Amino acid sequence: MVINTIFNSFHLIGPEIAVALLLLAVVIFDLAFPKNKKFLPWLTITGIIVAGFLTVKQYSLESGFVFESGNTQGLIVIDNFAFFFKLLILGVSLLIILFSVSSEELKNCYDRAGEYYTLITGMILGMFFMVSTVDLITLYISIELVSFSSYVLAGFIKKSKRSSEAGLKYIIYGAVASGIMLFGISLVFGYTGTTNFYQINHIVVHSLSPDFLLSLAFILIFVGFGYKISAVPFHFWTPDVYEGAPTTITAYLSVASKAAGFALLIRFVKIIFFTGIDENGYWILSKAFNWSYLLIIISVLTMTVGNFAALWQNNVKRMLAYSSIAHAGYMLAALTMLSEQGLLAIVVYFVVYGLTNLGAFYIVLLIHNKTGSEEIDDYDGLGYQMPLMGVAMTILLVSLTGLPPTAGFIGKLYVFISILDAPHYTLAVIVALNSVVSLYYYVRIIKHLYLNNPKVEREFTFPVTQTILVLVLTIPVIILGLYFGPLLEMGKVSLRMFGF
Amino acid sequence: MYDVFFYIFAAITILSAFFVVTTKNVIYAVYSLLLTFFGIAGIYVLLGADFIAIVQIIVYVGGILILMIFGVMLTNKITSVEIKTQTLFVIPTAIGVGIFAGVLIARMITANWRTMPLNIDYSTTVYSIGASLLSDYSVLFILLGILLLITLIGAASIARKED
Amino acid sequence: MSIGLNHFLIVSGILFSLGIFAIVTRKNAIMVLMGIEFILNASNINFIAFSKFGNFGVQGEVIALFVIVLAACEAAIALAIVLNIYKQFTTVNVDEINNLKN
Amino acid sequence: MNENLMINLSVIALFIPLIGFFFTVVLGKRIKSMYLFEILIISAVMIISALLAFFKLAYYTDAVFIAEFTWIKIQNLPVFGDFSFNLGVKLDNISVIMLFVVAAISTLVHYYSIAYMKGDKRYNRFFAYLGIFTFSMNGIVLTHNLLMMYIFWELVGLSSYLLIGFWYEKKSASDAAKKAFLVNRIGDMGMLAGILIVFFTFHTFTFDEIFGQVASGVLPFNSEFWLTMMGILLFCGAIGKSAQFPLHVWLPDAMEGPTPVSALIHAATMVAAGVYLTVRIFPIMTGDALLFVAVVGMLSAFIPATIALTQTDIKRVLAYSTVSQLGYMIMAIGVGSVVYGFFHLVTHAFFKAGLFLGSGSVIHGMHHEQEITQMGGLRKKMPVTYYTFLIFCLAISGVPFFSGFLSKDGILAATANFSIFTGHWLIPVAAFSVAILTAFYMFRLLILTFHGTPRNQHKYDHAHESPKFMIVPLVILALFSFFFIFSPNPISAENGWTLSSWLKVPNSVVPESARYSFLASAPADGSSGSLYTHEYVESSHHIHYYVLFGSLLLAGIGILFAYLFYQYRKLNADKLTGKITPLYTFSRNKWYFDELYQSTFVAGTMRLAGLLAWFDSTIVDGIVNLSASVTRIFSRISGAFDNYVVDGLVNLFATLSGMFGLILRRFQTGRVQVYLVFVLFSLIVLILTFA
Repeated sequence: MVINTIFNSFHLIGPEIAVALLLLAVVIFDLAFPKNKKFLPWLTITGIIVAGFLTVKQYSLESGFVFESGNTQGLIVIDNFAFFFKLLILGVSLLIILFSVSSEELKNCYDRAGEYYTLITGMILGMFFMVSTVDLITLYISIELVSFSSYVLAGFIKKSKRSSEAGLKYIIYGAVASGIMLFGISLVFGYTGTTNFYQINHIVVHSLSPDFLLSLAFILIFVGFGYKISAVPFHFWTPDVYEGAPTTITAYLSVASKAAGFALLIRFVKIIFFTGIDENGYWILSKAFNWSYLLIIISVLTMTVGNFAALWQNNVKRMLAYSSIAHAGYMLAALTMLSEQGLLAIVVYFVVYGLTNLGAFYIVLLIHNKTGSEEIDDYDGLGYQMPLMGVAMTILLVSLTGLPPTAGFIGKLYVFISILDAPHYTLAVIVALNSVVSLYYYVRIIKHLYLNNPKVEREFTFPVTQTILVLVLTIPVIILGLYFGPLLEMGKVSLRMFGF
Repeated sequence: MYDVFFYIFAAITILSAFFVVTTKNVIYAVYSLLLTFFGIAGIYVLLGADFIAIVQIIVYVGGILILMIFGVMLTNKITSVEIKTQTLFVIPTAIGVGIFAGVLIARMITANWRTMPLNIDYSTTVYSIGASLLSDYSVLFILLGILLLITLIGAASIARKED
Repeated sequence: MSIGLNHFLIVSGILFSLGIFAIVTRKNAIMVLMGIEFILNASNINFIAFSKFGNFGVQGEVIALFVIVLAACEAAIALAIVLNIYKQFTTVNVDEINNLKN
Repeated sequence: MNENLMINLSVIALFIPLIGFFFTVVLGKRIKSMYLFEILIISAVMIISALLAFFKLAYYTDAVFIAEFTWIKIQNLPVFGDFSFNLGVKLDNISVIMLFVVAAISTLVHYYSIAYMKGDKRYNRFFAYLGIFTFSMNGIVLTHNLLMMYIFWELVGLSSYLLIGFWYEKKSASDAAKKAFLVNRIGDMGMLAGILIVFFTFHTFTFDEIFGQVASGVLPFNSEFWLTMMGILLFCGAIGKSAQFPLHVWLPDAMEGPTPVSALIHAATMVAAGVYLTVRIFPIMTGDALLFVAVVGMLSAFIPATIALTQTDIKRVLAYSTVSQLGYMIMAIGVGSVVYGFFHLVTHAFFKAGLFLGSGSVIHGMHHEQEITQMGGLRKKMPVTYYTFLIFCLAISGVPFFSGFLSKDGILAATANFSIFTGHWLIPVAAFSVAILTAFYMFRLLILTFHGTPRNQHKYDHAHESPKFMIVPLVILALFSFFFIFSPNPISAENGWTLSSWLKVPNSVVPESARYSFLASAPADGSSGSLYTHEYVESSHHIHYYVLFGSLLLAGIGILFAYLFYQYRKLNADKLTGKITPLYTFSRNKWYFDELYQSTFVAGTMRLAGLLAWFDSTIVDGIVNLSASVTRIFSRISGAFDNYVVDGLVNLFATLSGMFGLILRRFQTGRVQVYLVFVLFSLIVLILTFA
């Protein structure tokens, strides 16, 4: 009986199984053919494509619990919301692996390539569980799975002091944050007697006023989410780790892991506190905890701190780290509305932000390959020495600022629409002012690229593959800025969560 | 009798933990940590969680603690007589943590828990834990296996000597 | 006075706070790790105590088991990283490892 | 082949030239033979469009395939409300024929350019530009809405700018490119205004929806006058792009571009876009608007024809003849004969492209000599070029057995019929006289170039026949200039497949009071019935025979005179010139249009600017000075305010945000435990606030 339900669930976790098998395949391949490490990325890519195929096949499936049985009432679910984030994660992972192939930094660790790809696969697996979990303990384990892999990956370049330091800071910070979260989970467990979101929902729904203990527990749990999506005041690790980690991993953390964190946070808030939905698409949440208030404070803090701290950065990677904090703030501002419109904005924003941020990090990586530096002063005049990259970087930065005709504008437009729809003018003004501040430091890079005279005369040529990869990331940024209908349709479809 | 045991174990746990966080000598701290874990295992036994208590002893005392001792040994020059650690802003943290602990504990003990009269069945929980692991939590059980593999690979990758 | 849930919660609360205290005040990275173990153990006590007092079945113990495994993993990775840090910086004092800042 | 496949193929045909452009332009510098990629792409486009045309015309003659999707759809905008644009393609007979014509000529020109442009230092770039041109032209042809058409319209303008100015080192070329671009802008402004009226009135850009709304009585500003104005404004785009009077001045100058470009853009495709637009918007053109169109067409047919008589640059003659023939097409649409207008577009595309490519062959053979006064006798040196050129001349002059006769004859008949029904007799008179003029100047060109004795022996000696890559396209185009491509009957196309089944007259949807009397009202059930009234059809059959013989006669007279003047020298052209010197110089100087525009618009603008400058320097400055002294005190005060308060505030904000950033930076100490202290602190604050 129980066993049967388990076996019946296996076809529902095809993608997860594929990723797990891929992990084993990478390990075994690495052990069996230690000389052929150059095939590892392609093996991983193949696996990711297979997993992607299996994920796409799931699209038509009814949403539902997986491993529904006895006490636990199902640990993970299949629904469109998870489907969207799984595809996003797979796409980002694919690009990151392509980035890794062209990274000079990682060439120094070539003999450990097997471990590198294993750990990336581990992160994918963890994030898959993160985006589809409806159980507190699965949530904790999946976050830890992602974190453990990323701790090692952040400190992957052992010989580099920066990278090692990043690894240490990341693990101490991450372990504390997840420990605090676990304590929060234990309190929720004690209060409700279950770890399942839906069953917690049954209990929480009936609260008519904020419950002190639950609020305490949820704030403790929120520390874990805040750390994962690098929301202020839990963001402190972000700049240091982003600067120190290999650029590929920085890009990965800033998009995929953040996306998984957001997916988890959204699901957590929506499922646990959901009591109904009004005719305008606004969620009526349980009074047990005032999410709206907390999220507004956090989002305003996040975008402000991210943008203002970025003003002073001279290391482009660190600047992008702060800018990614600011972007998390914008997305939190959309979540603040606690509406379907806000959710749509987040989903759209993630696609846009993912593309743009990955592209920017990739160009930073390529420039680092050539010049060995990430300092903004070393970018002087590069726009003329590498015309295509210069133009691509400019487009990407314009998109990060959120100006038309780039995709970034569409992302921000939807954030604004969701905020104005509420309407919540103060927040809209704050978001707008923050965008203005962000313009300054993005334009600063463009200024260094084009207006400052180069210190050294040099010509850069890039292999065609790298050029194509840059174009693959840049052209959609323009296209999505002009034609975003499908993005929107996809976003709308992706909002459907199991149980709603 | 139960009360007495509880207080004994609680005292062992908290006092040794307190010693851990206050002593300057890392080696002392590690040995004191052993006592803490032992005390926690005792508390588990008092709660009727025999299997977890055993696991606590095996994993923590047998695994983590040994790891930590190795860590201490490998990261300090063995020749130095005392392996000491300095501390940072003790007083402000003590105040902060005091407030935090006060708030936390006050909230916890005044909360409306769904308690029932304690009626601990001291028969073994191994069977039911095993059954639960292989049915309800089977997917997590597998996931933990993968997690262990990743840990192994990751830790070895970072710690192993470069050629 | 008979022993109730609150007694266990007080123990776990104190343990949790001591853990945080250790994390913040100790310079030695390994001591910081010990603090993290305290936090995890505090949670474990909670899980098992709630499970027993609330009569939630065996669930709490299974979770505690998972947490112990995760704690072991965390310790292993953290110690590996600390060893590498020692190789690079010849110190394991967390506050001295601050090249990445501002 | 089914509907979906056809739509997909058309979209592929639209976008692969863009891919070709992209790769050729990016990799062209590195890979020498990158142009082959572009050739491959255009051949694929050619095959696809041929397939499309074949299946559409053979199997789905009466069907119209439309595929659209929503491009931008924003709902619940707090300010704008709902908002949506559709993009789409429309495959009807007109668009597939046009697509085929564009692709066919484009392909031939590509092949031709392989030889013609050989040795150019931007060889690959040239092909890349041809690629983007094909893309934008296909866009115009396939689109089903005005907005997209406008976008591609501008893209065509851009690519034509790039191609005319391809040899931008030559000042004349870059000037011509600029002129073309600017003159086109004037027309496009009108078109944009028309499009804005359309969107404002109908809230859509899609042709069929606009037609449907007009048919159901929705008019701009509720007046027929504005419907007329809307039509005329939209038609302004066509005036610019099709080089119609009075904006025709850019086309002859555009001959500074490479000759294949002239053949592709300035003869066959881009300039035909204006005609295509006029055909598309025909259903909403009121009688007044159509009359405007007809008059513009008449003027553009007549004036350039007279100019072409006296030009001596081989390409300029052809350029003016192009404007004149485009005028014919526009005039045909204006008099209500859409079918013949479009038919002439198709036939003209082939033979005029042939003429240009032939002239290119001559120029190539003569080592870049364009003056016909330096030519002569080339028949023996370049036989293939000569015979194909002869065929094209016969076709454009309207000699039976050639395609030009079929379409021109129809246009002449339509103008004559039009004058019977409306009394505008000047239009057929102009049309018939242009027919003589055309035959005359084309044969003048032919004779001066190929017949007689060489006038420049040195150049003649070095002349040679062009390579195969240039000859083969000529032969193919010559083949397309024969009647049997379009109709089995050499002297009337009426019952041929082109007119009897492929080309259908669209129904006019404007209110009955506002259209030509001979345009019948549409059947109530909305089915496509006959456009014309019974009397009109009757009369057109009747008049056709007269016109047939008339046009034959006129072409004959033109050709005869050309021979008398230039071949047999029975009549002395120079003597005649002496007698009518004023007329000659008038024509020779292109009716002084450029000078006119220079002295009116350009000089007028300058003078206006000068006037404004004077006004500015004396009157305004005076007032300013006066008021300045009055307000000096105020300005002092406000300056102080500005300096200390406003600037201070701005600086304060800048400094503050900088300081704020600095303070935030201070938190990032690099010590992870300090971070954890902050986390703990904020955790306590959060707990105290929320729990």
